[in-house]
This record gives sequence, C-alpha cells and structure tokens, in this order.
Amino acid sequence: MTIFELSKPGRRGVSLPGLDLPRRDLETLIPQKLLRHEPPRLPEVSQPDLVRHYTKLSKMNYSVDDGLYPLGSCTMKYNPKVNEALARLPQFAGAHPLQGEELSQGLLRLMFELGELLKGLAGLPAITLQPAAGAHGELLGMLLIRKHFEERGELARRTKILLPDSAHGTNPASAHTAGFQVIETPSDERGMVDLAGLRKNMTDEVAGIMLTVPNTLGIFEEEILEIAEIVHRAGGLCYFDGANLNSIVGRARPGDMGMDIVHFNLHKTFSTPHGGGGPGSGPVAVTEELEPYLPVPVVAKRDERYYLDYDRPKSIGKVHSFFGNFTVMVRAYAYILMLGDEGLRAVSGSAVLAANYLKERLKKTYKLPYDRPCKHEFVLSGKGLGEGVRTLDIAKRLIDYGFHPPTIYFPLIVEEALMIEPTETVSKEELDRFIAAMEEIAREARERSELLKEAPHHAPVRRLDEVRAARQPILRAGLD
Amino acid sequence: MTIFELSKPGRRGVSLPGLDLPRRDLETLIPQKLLRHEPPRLPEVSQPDLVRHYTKLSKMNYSVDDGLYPLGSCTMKYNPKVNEALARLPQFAGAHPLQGEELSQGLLRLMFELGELLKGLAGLPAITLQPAAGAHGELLGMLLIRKHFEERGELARRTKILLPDSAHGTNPASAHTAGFQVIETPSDERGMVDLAGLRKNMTDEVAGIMLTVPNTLGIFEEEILEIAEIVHRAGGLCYFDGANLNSIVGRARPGDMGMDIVHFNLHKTFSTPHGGGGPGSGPVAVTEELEPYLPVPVVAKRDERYYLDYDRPKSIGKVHSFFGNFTVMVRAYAYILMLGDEGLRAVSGSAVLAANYLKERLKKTYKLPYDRPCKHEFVLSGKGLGEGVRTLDIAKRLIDYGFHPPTIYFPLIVEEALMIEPTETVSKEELDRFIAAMEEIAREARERSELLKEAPHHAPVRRLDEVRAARQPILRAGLD
Amino acid sequence: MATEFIPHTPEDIAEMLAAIGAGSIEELFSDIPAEVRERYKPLGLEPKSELEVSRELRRLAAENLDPTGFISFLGGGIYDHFIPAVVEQILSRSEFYTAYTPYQAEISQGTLTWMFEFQTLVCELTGMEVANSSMYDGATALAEALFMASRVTGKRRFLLAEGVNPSYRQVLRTYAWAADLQLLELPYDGLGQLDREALKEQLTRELEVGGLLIQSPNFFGIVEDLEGLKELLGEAFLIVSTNPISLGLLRPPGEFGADIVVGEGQALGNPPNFGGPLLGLFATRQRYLRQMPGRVSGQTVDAEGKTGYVMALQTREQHIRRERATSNICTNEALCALAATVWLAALGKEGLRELAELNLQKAHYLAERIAGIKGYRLKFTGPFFNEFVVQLPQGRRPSELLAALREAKILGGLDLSLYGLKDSILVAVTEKRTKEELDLFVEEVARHLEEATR
Amino acid sequence: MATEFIPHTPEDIAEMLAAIGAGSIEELFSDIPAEVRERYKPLGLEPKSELEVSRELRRLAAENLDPTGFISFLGGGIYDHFIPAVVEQILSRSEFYTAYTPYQAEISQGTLTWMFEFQTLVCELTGMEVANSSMYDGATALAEALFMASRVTGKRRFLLAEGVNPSYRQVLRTYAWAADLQLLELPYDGLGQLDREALKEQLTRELEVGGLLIQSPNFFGIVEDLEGLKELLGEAFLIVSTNPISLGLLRPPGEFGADIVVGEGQALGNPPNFGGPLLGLFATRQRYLRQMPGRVSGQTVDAEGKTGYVMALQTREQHIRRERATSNICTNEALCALAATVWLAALGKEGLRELAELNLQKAHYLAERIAGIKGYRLKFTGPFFNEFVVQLPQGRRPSELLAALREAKILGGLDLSLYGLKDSILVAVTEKRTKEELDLFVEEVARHLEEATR
Ligand SMILES: Cc1ncc(COP(=O)(O)O)c(C=O)c1O
Ligand SMILES: Cc1ncc(COP(=O)(O)O)c(C=O)c1O
Repeated sequence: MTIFELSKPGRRGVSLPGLDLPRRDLETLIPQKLLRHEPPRLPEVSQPDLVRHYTKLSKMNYSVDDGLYPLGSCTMKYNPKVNEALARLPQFAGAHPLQGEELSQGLLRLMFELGELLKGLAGLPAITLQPAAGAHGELLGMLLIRKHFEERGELARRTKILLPDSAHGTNPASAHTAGFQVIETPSDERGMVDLAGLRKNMTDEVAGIMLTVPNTLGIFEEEILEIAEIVHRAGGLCYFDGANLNSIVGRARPGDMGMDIVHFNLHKTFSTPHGGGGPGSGPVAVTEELEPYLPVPVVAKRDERYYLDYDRPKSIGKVHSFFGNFTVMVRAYAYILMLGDEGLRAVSGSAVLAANYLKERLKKTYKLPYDRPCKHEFVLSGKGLGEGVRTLDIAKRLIDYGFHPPTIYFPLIVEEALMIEPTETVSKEELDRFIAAMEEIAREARERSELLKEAPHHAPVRRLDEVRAARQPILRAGLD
Repeated sequence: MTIFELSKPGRRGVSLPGLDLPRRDLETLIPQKLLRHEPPRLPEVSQPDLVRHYTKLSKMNYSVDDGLYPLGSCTMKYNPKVNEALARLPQFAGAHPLQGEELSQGLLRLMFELGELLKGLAGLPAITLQPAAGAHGELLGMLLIRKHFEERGELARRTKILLPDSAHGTNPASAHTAGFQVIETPSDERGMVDLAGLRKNMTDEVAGIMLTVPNTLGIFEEEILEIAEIVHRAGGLCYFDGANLNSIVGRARPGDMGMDIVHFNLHKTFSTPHGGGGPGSGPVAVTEELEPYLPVPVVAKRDERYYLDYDRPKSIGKVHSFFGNFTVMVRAYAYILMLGDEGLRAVSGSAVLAANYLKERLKKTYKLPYDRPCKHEFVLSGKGLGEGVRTLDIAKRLIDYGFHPPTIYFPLIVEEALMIEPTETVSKEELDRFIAAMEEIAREARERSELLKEAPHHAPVRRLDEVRAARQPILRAGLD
Repeated sequence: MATEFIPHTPEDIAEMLAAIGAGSIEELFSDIPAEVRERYKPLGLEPKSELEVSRELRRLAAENLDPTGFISFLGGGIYDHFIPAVVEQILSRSEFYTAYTPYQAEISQGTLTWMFEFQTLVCELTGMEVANSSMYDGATALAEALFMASRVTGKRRFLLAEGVNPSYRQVLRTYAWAADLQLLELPYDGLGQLDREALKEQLTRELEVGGLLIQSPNFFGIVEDLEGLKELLGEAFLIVSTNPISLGLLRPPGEFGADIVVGEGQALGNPPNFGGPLLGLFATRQRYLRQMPGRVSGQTVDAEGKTGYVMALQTREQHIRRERATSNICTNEALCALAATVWLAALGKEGLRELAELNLQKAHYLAERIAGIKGYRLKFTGPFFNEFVVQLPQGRRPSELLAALREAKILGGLDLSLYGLKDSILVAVTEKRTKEELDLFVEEVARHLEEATR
Repeated sequence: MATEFIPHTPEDIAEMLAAIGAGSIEELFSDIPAEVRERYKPLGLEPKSELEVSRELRRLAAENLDPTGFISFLGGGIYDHFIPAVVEQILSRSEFYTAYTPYQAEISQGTLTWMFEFQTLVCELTGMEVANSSMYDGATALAEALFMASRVTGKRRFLLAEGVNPSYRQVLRTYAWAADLQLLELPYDGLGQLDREALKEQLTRELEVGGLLIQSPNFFGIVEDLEGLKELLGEAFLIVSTNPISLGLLRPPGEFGADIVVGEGQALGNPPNFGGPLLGLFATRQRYLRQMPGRVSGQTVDAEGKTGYVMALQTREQHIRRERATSNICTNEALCALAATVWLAALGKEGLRELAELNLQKAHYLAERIAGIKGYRLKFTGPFFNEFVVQLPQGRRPSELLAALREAKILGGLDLSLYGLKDSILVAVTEKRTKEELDLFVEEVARHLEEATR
C-alpha cells in the first residue's frame, strides 16, 4: 500500500502559516507561460494517517537494530545511538555550507581532526573528505591517477586499470567512469592475486591496480608488498579499496603496504548508519605525490584557524557540491574518539574472530571453496545442498529464522556464493543461533527442499517475482 | 524474554568517564556498615543487545501510531509529533525546578498562559496545574471540598460524596482517599442521573457530587443544570470529572453548567501521549470561592513578571514534589495553540461524529443498551452473540483483525460492556474497516465461536492466563 | 473541517451524518442545554501552524536559562545525571510512548515485559521483595507508603524525620490531613542524622505509632544510620525514602529491615523536566503485597505455554475495587519508568557502581576544597553521598554568593535559608561535573569571599 | 575485550578461539606481513566514554554559529526550509535508518515502498516519466545526466548555461574531463536568463552538440524561459537542473520537453547539514529508462499474488554490469530521499503550492523593498522565484554589508564577488522568514548605507 492510496482531497499532514504581507498576483511575478497549470499530484493525507503509514512501512524492514545482518562486504555493525544525537545538533545539521569560515570554525576543525585521524589509520599523509560514498571515493581515486599521468604526459598511453576477478562491481564501474579500460587479473587457487598473472598484465599501458584488501573472499592479500612492488616498478599506482577495513583497522595501514590511494567507507568501518541505502561517506587518503591533485576545497589550518583552501592550481576540481557528507563525518569522528586505539584494535580483533568462528562451524555443513583463515568475512557456496536448492533459497529461508541473509551471488568467482560478514557487534549467542539456523536449513534442503524453495513463509510478503519487475517495469504509482 | 537473560559478566551498555581526581577509600567516606556488600544484580548487556532487546519489545506493543485504539474513556487520539520535539527543548526538559524564578520566566509564563487557556475552557476563574494525572486531580478536588467544609466548620457532618453508579473507579477511590464516604446514586433508564434518586440522596451530610460528563456511557447529562441546583441548594459542591472533555471542548464549559471544580486530563483531551500508562497531567480549575485553598505554589504574574506564589495561608498544602508534569503541559499548550478555537470545536465535532457513526452502524449487529445519541463514546454489550461467547472473546478476536480492542467490562452498569471511543483522529476508512471487522466477528461468534474463544491467533503471544498470574504472583525475574 | 490532526473531509462528514441521520454536526450537540452552549465564550485564538507554534515555544524557551550553558550544582531531589543516548532512542519508539496502560496483555507484551524488568530492578536496588511499576513522584510515593502503613498497622500516628525533603513533608502533611493521620516530626542531630534519642523517646511514649518515615540520603545529603531502627520500631513500619543512585554503593534499606522503600527515580535516566514528570518508586515486603498501591506486571503463560506477562493483582486497583482500592492512582509515570529501566540496563552492574562512586568521590573532593576556604565549613559532620550543606562565613548571605556564581555561569546550589537554615547552601555533585568545573566552583567561591571582604 | 559496542566477553572469546583452533586473536592476523604490522603506529587516542565525547563534540558545535540565533537569507543551492516534526519521527525509526540497500526485498518492503513513492513524487514534480531513488547531490546528478546524454546521443560536446550553480559547473568540468567530454559555456543576458542568441549561434555552428545543461531557477534565482528550447535543440538533450520547491508553482521542465531533469532535493525535508548529505534528484523519459543511473524500486507481486516491490532493472547497475553499468553509484542518499518523501506527503498537494507561493511572495516583497533603498537595485530584470541578486550602490563592498548584517544577527546572503559578480549579493527568502524579519533586513541595509555614507 502506498501513501497515494490514503489520499483524499482536502486532507493535509501539516498546516503552514498564512502570508503575512500583501499578496501580489502570481502573473505579475512570473510570466503565465512559466507557471504550472496543474499542481503535482502529491498525496493528501492527515498527519495521523501519514505517521501510521510510515510506521507500518518501517515494520516491514529488517534492520541492524533487529538482529544479525551478516551482509558480506557491507559491515552492518551496530550504530551507536549517541552519534545520532550529535549529528543532529543544530550547529551541525543546521549549518549552511556557505555561512563563512569565521562562523564555522568548529565544523572545519571537526573535519580537519577527522582527516588527521583517518590519515593516521591509512598511513598516508593527505586526505579529502569530499566523496559521498565508497564508489565516489573510487571515482575520485581514479581521477587522481588520471591527473597524475596527465601531468607526466603519460595519459595517452596509460589507459588501463587492473582489477582482480574478485573485485566489487563499483571498482570496474569507477575505473570506467574515469575513462580507463578495465583489465581483469586472475586470482590463484588460494583466492589471492596471482603474481605471475599480475606480472604479465602489468604493462606500461597500465595506470594502476585497484585492490580490495582483504579481498571480497575475506582473504588478506598476503603478497601485497610484492604486488605493490610489481605495480610500482612498472610505473603504476596502487588503489586500496578500504571497504573492508573493519578487518584490519587499528592493526595495519594501507600506506605501510605500499598503497598510494585509499578510500574509507565511514558507513562501514566507522559505524555510521546505512540509512536504507545511504548516505555514506568515502574519504580518500593519498601519498604526498598525489596531494596536489586533491579536489577543492581542502580543509586546512593556519595559526590555529581553520579554512577552506581553494587555491590549489593542480587540483582536479570538485566532485561534490560542497565538502562531502558532513553529518556522516560527525558520527565517524565521535565513534573513533570513543573507541580510541584500544577500541579500534578490539573492533578488528572481534570482527575477525567472529567471522572465523562462523566459518569453522559452518564449513562442516556448507562448502567452503577457499578454506583458509579469513578476515572479517568468508564465502560459502550454496551448491550441492539438495535437489535443485539454490543459494537464493537458502537466503530466503534464513528470513524465516529471523535473520537477514548474507550477500549472495557475489563474489562472482564463487558459484552460488554466500558471503557472510557478522561484524564484531553481535554476541556469540546470536552467532550460535545463526549457526543452528544454517544447519537446520541444510537439513531441510535435503529433506524438505520445498520449504526452502517457497521461502520466505514468515515475512511481510512471500517470495517476490523479480523477473516480472524487470520485464514490465512499473516504477511509479498510477495516480489516475 | 527479559533483559536479564541477555546478561553475561563483563558486558556493558555504556562506558563512563574515569575518576579525574584523587580517589579516596570508600570506607573513609562512608562507614563500612552503611556500604553495600553485594552490588544490585543489574543486567550486563552490550549496547547492541540492549537496543535490540527494547526494539524487539516495542514491536510487541500496539500503539496509537499503529492504528485505531478505541479504548473507551481513554481518548487515545493521535499525538502531534511537533509536541515531542518541543517538550524536549533543553530549556524545558533540562530545567531544574529550583533554578529560581529569574531564570525560569519562560517556563512560568508557559504555565501561566496554559492556566489561562484552561480556565477559559473550564469557564472557571482559578486553576492549579499540580496534579500529575486525572485521579490526582480528583483527589485534589476532594481535598478542596474537604477544606471548604473545614473552613465552614461543617466537615464533621459533611462526610459523604455522591457518585452515579456509572462512575469511573478513580472517583470513589479518590473520594475515599480524601476521607469521604462514597454513596452511589442511581442512573435512570436513559443512562443519566436519576433526579428523584439524587434528591433523596442529597442530604446535608453530603459534601458534594462527582459527575463525569458526558458520563461513562458517553451520554451527556441533559439535566446537569438541575443536578447542580439540587446539589448546591443542599449546600454541596459539584465536581466535574473532565476525562471526557474531548466530547464538548470548544463548545460548552463546565463552569456554565454550575460545576465548582473541574479536572482536565491533558493526556486525553489535549493529545499528550499516554506513554504506556503515563505520565499524564490533571489540572484542576475551581470557582473563586475555592481559589484560596489551591495547593502551593500557584503560578502568578505581577508587572509582567511571573512568580511562584507560596504565600497562600488557606492553601491545602501540596500534592506534588514540585509544580506538576511540566513537559506534559508544554505539549498540551502547543496543541491548544495549534488548534485555536476553530480546531478545538472541530475536535469535539469530529469525535462525536465518529462515535455516533460507529454506534449507528454497529447497533445493527450488537446490543446497544442505551440507544440514544452519544457524545465521544458509546457502550455496546457483547451479550447474546453466540454460544458462550463473552465480551472478552470479542476483544481478543479484534486483535486478530489488527485493532486494539475497546475498553471492556466497564462501565459496570452494562453487562459485558464494550466501551468504544474512536476519537476524531481516525479516518472514515479506518472506522469502516473496524465496523467490517466487528460484523465479521459477530458472524464468527455464531458460526465458529471457537475462533473467538481461542483468540488472539495473530499476536506476539496467544491468550494469556490471568488467573494464574493472580493465584501465584511472579512479580520479578528470578536472578539466581 | 479537516485540520492536520483530523482526517475527516467534508465528504466523509456528509457520509457519516447521513448514516446517523443527522443534518449537521451541530445537531449532535443538542443534548447540551441551549443556555450552556450559548454561554460558551471562545478563547480568542486563531489556529496556528506548526511552524508558528514552534517559533513561539522556542521563544518562550529562550526566555529561560539554557542549561547547556551553565554548570549545575542544583540538587534537593532532582539531579543532573548522565543519560546515555540509547534511552532517548528507545523512548522515542512510538510503540512505547503512544500506547496506554497494558489492559490488553497480548498486544502489550512490550510494556508488560519492561514493567516486569523494572520491578525486578527496583527490588534489586532497594533490597526489597516486591515493587510496583511507578507512582507519581517521590513525594506521593512516600504519602502512599504512609497510607499503606496505616492500613496494615491500623495505626494513625506516624513519626517523620525532619531530614526528609521539605517539599515531601509538605505533601505528607496534606495527605495526612486528608486521612486524619497524625505526623510527628523528629529533629536531626549535629551529624545531620535523625536524632535517635528523640526517636526512642517518642517510641516509648507513643504506643500507638504506626511507623517512622525517614529519608536516606536525606535532604542534606547525609546518609542516615538505618542500623537498628527496625529493631527499635518493632511492629511499626520503617519507611525509607531513598535516592536510587546512592544504592549503587550504599547498603539498601531492605537489608535494614525496612517495610516500605520509596524514592524519587528521576535520577535514573530522566531529565529534570522542571520538576515533572518524575518517577515515584515503591517497594515493599512480599507479605504486604496485597496492600501495595499501583500497577504491577506479573509473569504467566499463554494458551500454548509460552511465557508472557499480564497486569497482576488488579483486584487491588481502583477500576476493580473502587473505594476500597489500595490507591486511587490510575495513569502513572510509565514512560519515566521505562527510561529508568533502559538506563539501569545500559549502565549495568558495574556501571551503576562506578557512577555512584563518581558521585561520592566528586562530592567529597568539592566539599573538602570548599571547607578549605576560610570561614566556610560543612554544616553537618555525618557521612554524605553526593550532596552536602555548606555553611557560609558569618554575615555572608547565600543569595549573594549564588548570584555571584550565576554570573560565572554556575548554579551553585540551593539557598537553604528558604528552608529555615539561614546561612547555608545545599550543593549537589554528579558524575557529570569535571574536576575542572569543581575547581572553578571553588575559585569562584573564594573570589566572591575576597571581593565581598574587600 | 568487551567495549560497549562489542558483546564478546573474555569467556566468549576463549570459546570462539577454541572452536577455531587458534591460540589468540593476534594469531588470526598472521596473514598480514609482519613488517606491515610492525610499522603500525597507533593514533595516540585513549578510549573515551560517551559522556566525554558528547561534551567534546558539543564544545566543537559551540564554536560555530548557532543557526537558531540568526535570521538566514543564505541560499545558493541550500535552503533553510521548514521541516515538520513528523519527518524526524519517521527518520529516527531504526528500521529505516539502520537498514541498508534493499537487496532482500521480502524484508525490505518498507524501504522499497517509500522508494517507489519517492520516484512517483519526483515524476510528479518534474513532469517526467521515470525517476531513480537518488544520486549523491544536485551537482553529481547533473554530471550523471551529462554522461547519460552522451551515452544516448553518442555526442561529446555539450553546452552549459552560465546560470548553472558555479559549484555544479566545477563538478561538471571535472567529470567532463574524466570522460573526455567538452563543455561550452553560454552567457546569460540582462534578464539573468540564458542568452538565447548565443545558444542559437552555437547550435547552428556546432553540429555535434549532445545537449544543453541549464538550471531553472538558476543560480541567480532567475526562472529560465524554457519555452522553445527543446525545439531549438532537436535531437540534442535538454537537461534541466531545478529546485523542486519551485515546481509547486512553476511549469515543470517535463512540460517543456526536457530529456533529463535533475536537481538538489535538500530543500525537501533535509537540513542544510553544512552541505552534506544532500539529495540528487534524477528523472528522465521512459524511452531512456535503461540508460538511467541509480537504483529504482519496481512494483511486482509475490508468490501469492500480493503487490510488493523489488529493486528493478538491476542489470543497469554496477554490481551486475560492472564497467558497463550506467553509473558507478552504489550507496546513495536513501535516508535523505525518505525525508523528502515524508516531507512531500506531509505538505501534500495544497501544502507544496502554498509553500512555494510563500517563498515567491516573500522574496518579491523583500526584493522590492531593498530596491527601494537609494542606490540599491536588482541586478537582473528576469522573473525570479525565492532568490535574487542585489547590486550594491557604487563603491559599496558586499563583504562590509554582510559583516554589518551579521552584527544584527542576520546572515544577509552570499557575496557574489567570490563568484565574479563584484558588487552583488545573492539573497534567498523562504517561507520561514516573517515580515518582521524582512523589514528588519531592509532597515539594517538602510542603516548600513547611512552609516557608511556618514
Ligand atoms: C568492496 C567494496 N568496495 C566498494 C564499495 C562501494 O562503496 P559504496 O557503496 O559506499 O559506494 C563497496 C560497497 O558495498 C564494497 O563492498
Ligand atoms: C472518566 C475517568 N475519570 C478519571 C480517570 C482517571 O484519570 P487518570 O488515569 O489520568 O488518573 C479516567 C482515566 O481513565 C477516566 O476515564
């Protein structure tokens, strides 16, 4: 049921003040031809009905506050509530981006300090907070690489970006958006970048490599230093997709691994809520060499005063209307301050512990194609469980057990993949309940596979027809 | 599942700052014998588990924001969201009651202005906002009556309070608490106070009468002026229980009906949320004659300055630690300002309209013992629907249809009562759905009565055993 | 007419009137005597929009102290404690705050479960066996204890320690007057504790005493010596009003044999609210259960044997027992009790202890430093928790000191001259105060002394 | 070690390590090269409690402007509009804000339903046929429109009106550079509108033009004359960036034949957030649907035939199509789009119109009154919505005027000398400004003039 179905002429959800000054005829202000003839058909609903509708909708969602949300690659950790209160302080949420530096010292200082902390965690000396999400950070990173080679006059030649075949979809898409051609480089049987393959692919037409570390199998690239050396020796740059930083935060730094560019997902590692799909924030840290190319403005400090530095002649320009997703930064900053070094270390420690625990327990029941110690996540295969049972069925059946399913069918290099990331914010009791559910489902797959194929049985709706939605897309409500 | 079941030693939901000054040994500060040996066994839970637990609990509740909540006598109307934001302003919620008048002018002004508005709606010249709920207001009202007769030297004789047999339970309890003896006076076949009976009961031992208007049958006391006259002529005072004011607000005033004392339920008529049982607020307006007895302090104004008047020698004293439920008053004040006269009139108009609409439609299916025009609510009987079906069964079955049941088994003068108060904040569509559900249930009662007797079927729990809870009360979690 | 809160369109209204057979809404009010309707006088208020009313209330708010700009040492029953953000997150779940009393248990398990948790927590804190799910506030909880003690003991005379919060004493006097009970006030001694000799004297003299009402920590912050009181009282009730936060460290009244323990629960996760809503705590002994006022949640099972909760022992309550109910209370302070439940669960076993100790240590640090200023001294020598009485140097006026502190953005405490202690102020220190703030307080007091003596 | 956000007790950890067969957590990190681990340098941060961090961030907040204390006329893409309290109530439902992208449709019907509503609302506002569920912000939405137009038309040259927000133009230049697209800027005329002659000239000259990017109301608040543009452009795309609030009154770009309509949706229920998060709106024609970037929710049925919603057309997206996706966007601005949905639903059909008209009327009242001050004039003569450019009297510096207004607690607008218009300021007026505030603004401007000329 959509809000439009609650609409009736004459209802309204909120009243507005009357006009407190003389009214002028519209036509004297705006030429008739530029005025709207028919008002947009917004719904007309009373405030009680409005609140009831969205309250009802909210209850049709599963969320982190409902329980385990082991969506691999997404780091669905608990979002500390105090951060919500802080991000809503009127001086933060109510600040206009053009109110001027003198009235924004605290805001700029917060951005500056957060940047310093993130630089410290990246092990890199420069940063921008401008990207609005991880993929936005990736795009920015690719633009920096582009600029780097443009400045050196190598752009015409360096047209390729290498990607492991396990890469997240945003990586090739971002590289492509920045005008690069994407070349896949293979993984070896351990799930890591195949060095021989890399050496072969790493020609002088290659601008750089994008690595996700740990990769999307949850496996740390043990030979990362060698990878960096191969790439650097051939004149390329290394991009570190930091989406999975939750696994090593407080223990290891991309900069120390030879990485030139790193993006953070503040909405993953640093616990800012995912908002049903966003907003996020994707700061990008870089080497000194790349620093001049960062987008304007850069938040800088001089004589205890913070300012926005626009005077950066080599900058690539701008990728966001203003400075990025500020109130997301507020949350991440508060989070890092609360945890401190010890807490950050505990985060990666417990995230990796929980993942390995689940992996060890579940591999007895499910196929584990890459059977190695993992970091924050691991990938099972749903294959071979029972007559015609697919990973999709397992996922839908998990819903009946009260859990959000893992990421499925990704990474592409594992057939029928189930990518499981518990995060550190879930109790062992909950992990054990999840294991029990997974085991039960495996049994059901053998004995009563229709239970899986027809799942979910206990959700606001039964299984939805995705094919139909693709074939005859209905993307807006019929209002006539 | 209680929070205690999530507890494990070493977990915690929030950390605290360390001590930032030299620590002294506890025993040097407090004698050993006054120190606790065993800490209270509070639960030890992490913040994610804490939030998930209470989020889960919240989803086991039905609330106004979920839909129709026709709990008779409770006026479960929609609570405007802006009032929540306003009540939480730090200058309101963070104010200490003893911070002094000079720092509290806005707070006192708000109370003063709200008092003025309520006086206007009561049609009475004096008010106190001190009572924390309706029953507290009743008690205060009874104390004022007590004081009135004490001052006149009639207390020894005037020991009785008259109550119609339809009265709400708090009325006799409050009268009794104030030291009065309760005498029931009968209703006539129309559901109103029987004047002949009243005349008989209204002796010179009677201090006054407590009337709920409209009464708990939802029927307006048409002869209220006669009632007041009878009582006054015999030297008694008239108390008006304003719990049902939603039915006449903006259209008629208790003061104009000859009432001497009126209590308001801000959490009913004035839309402040019920909080799962409270807090409420029960201001009491009185005649000039009773004004000197109001509890201290009274919020007063002199030369544009607001102050707390404690200098009231005839005051009965105090019934609350401070000034009453201030942040509830904030919400009520904002509500009245938003509605204005026109809105208040619309409230009672639509509340009465909705009730009569439901009544007329439902009386075709259910017994309506007092078939008269009603005000904001009406009372059906669940009798005679089907083989052994009781009102309790109807109520529980309504849960399966997604509605909160009405108040049941009250008022006592109707057998198997169903007391239905829709309020003005529910759409006609929702009312029609409720009617359809009630009709369907009546059919079920005849044809498949076990459906009712075993209801609810679609609730977080099945029907609960109340008898067992009374026989072997378990009122706290076992922690050993 | 459809306002934003009323979904009835003109069309809806017409349809409903038609179903009723009425010509107009007006007609539905013809049962109200015409003269009453005619006498109605509107308030003279135009409807206003949310934006306008918000602006107006924000303006009113701005006429007050903004507590975020001041360092507060105000106490006297209401305290400025830390409230973790989780509390507000849970309280703003509309399923909690827009529901009412859980009359229909099957769709009120959220409320009934936390009530059950709350009762357990109150028992744990106080060392008692049963607790209800809230009373209006600390003062009325104490008054209800008085009534209950009178019901159980059948006595009409009670002793009241003068260390009890003066405003509670005033409420007690009002309630006692209503019920024809007598209250006899007992003085405090130089420690600030109940004068035990006076008590003994009364007890030997007054054979008809129903109980003693005492507060610990008392109004002056002094921890009363509860040891031996119950033994002195015998059958008479020991009724203790307490600050629940202190019970993170202090031996609970239950262990001293108290018959009823009450208290103000605001400190547990509720903001000061300008004095309301507050949270009355009420706990007693199992044997007095059926005399206890207020709502309780009890554990039971559903038709399938699953654990669930219902309102238990409703036969004590007004809606069943009417004038013979154990109290007239109906609407209580549920949401404040939920706040307390979440707050206590968030702090947990260790946290409450830590918090109580922060209060204790900080209060003592400040007290000692103030007592180190020339002419200043602590009025009482008894042990105190997080609040203490400072006696000013001869001739100094509390009101002047407090005004000077206010200039320095410090709310220095309560002027006890309003409560009969001419030369003293009552200073409260919570975990929220930093050493820096305490030192500033001391500095400003010293500076005021200097300036005044100059 | 269990912090408040990690529920693992030492006991839990030991059990989990045992199940894994590891001796310590440390051991789980042995796959990271030792030298990398050894090089790790801590930040030097002690853990802090919620109370301490709150205090610290509140202190930072206090170093800024408190917007509640100022009257704001700042615009330039971000506006101070009324947000009814219902929006925050819904946004604080954790089911909404702690969920992620609705990959699992059956337990994401809440999100998918409002996305579907949002798409419908954007179509209604813009007069377009399909819309996605959000882009990062107005600037990147415009950049995505540029990319899409280039994909569809196969062209690499685009015309860009100079009236487009300068910061959007900068973003466009960056993106265009990445994709090797050319942007040719077209000037505005004395009305403040696109110079149509310049456009015609370019169109006759440039055969390879893929489209025109234009903003209306433009950066100067001027409503562009969109009539006839599509006819001039022919196959080339008409891409319009708009302020959605203006569409409560203005004829939507869709009715002028726009191929893509984008915009900044912050004004719809989102606070300024110091410039982020914002809300990129994106709408286009049905025929270009499969070239559209971003997520969309589509209606379908479940196994029992019940209506439900799923993420539709995912084959356009990066997680399926990878480098051939229609955009690299993944995480978007969902919660801001939810705010916009609730906001629009709360205002409703009448409300949005009323609100837009309040903006228009108030802006014109203020513009006229300022233009009535000696020496002040409106820079442009074209029609404007809620924002306008004021040219100061000769020799007057915008920065000085704005500083003077700031003293009077007024944020007077943007200094356009930073954007190349030396003597001008950009003033925005929303429904939140009262006549009183507008009159104060005029008074202060006049006073400043007087003082400066004295
Ligand atoms: C490995 C990886 N890289 C990049 C991204 C893109 O980040 P965002 O969604 O913030 O754009 C994701 C997000 O899911 C990811 O998992
Ligand atoms: C008629 C009537 N009177 C009095 C009361 C008592 O009000 P409160 O619950 O606020 O104490 C109620 C509440 O239900 C009521 O319905």
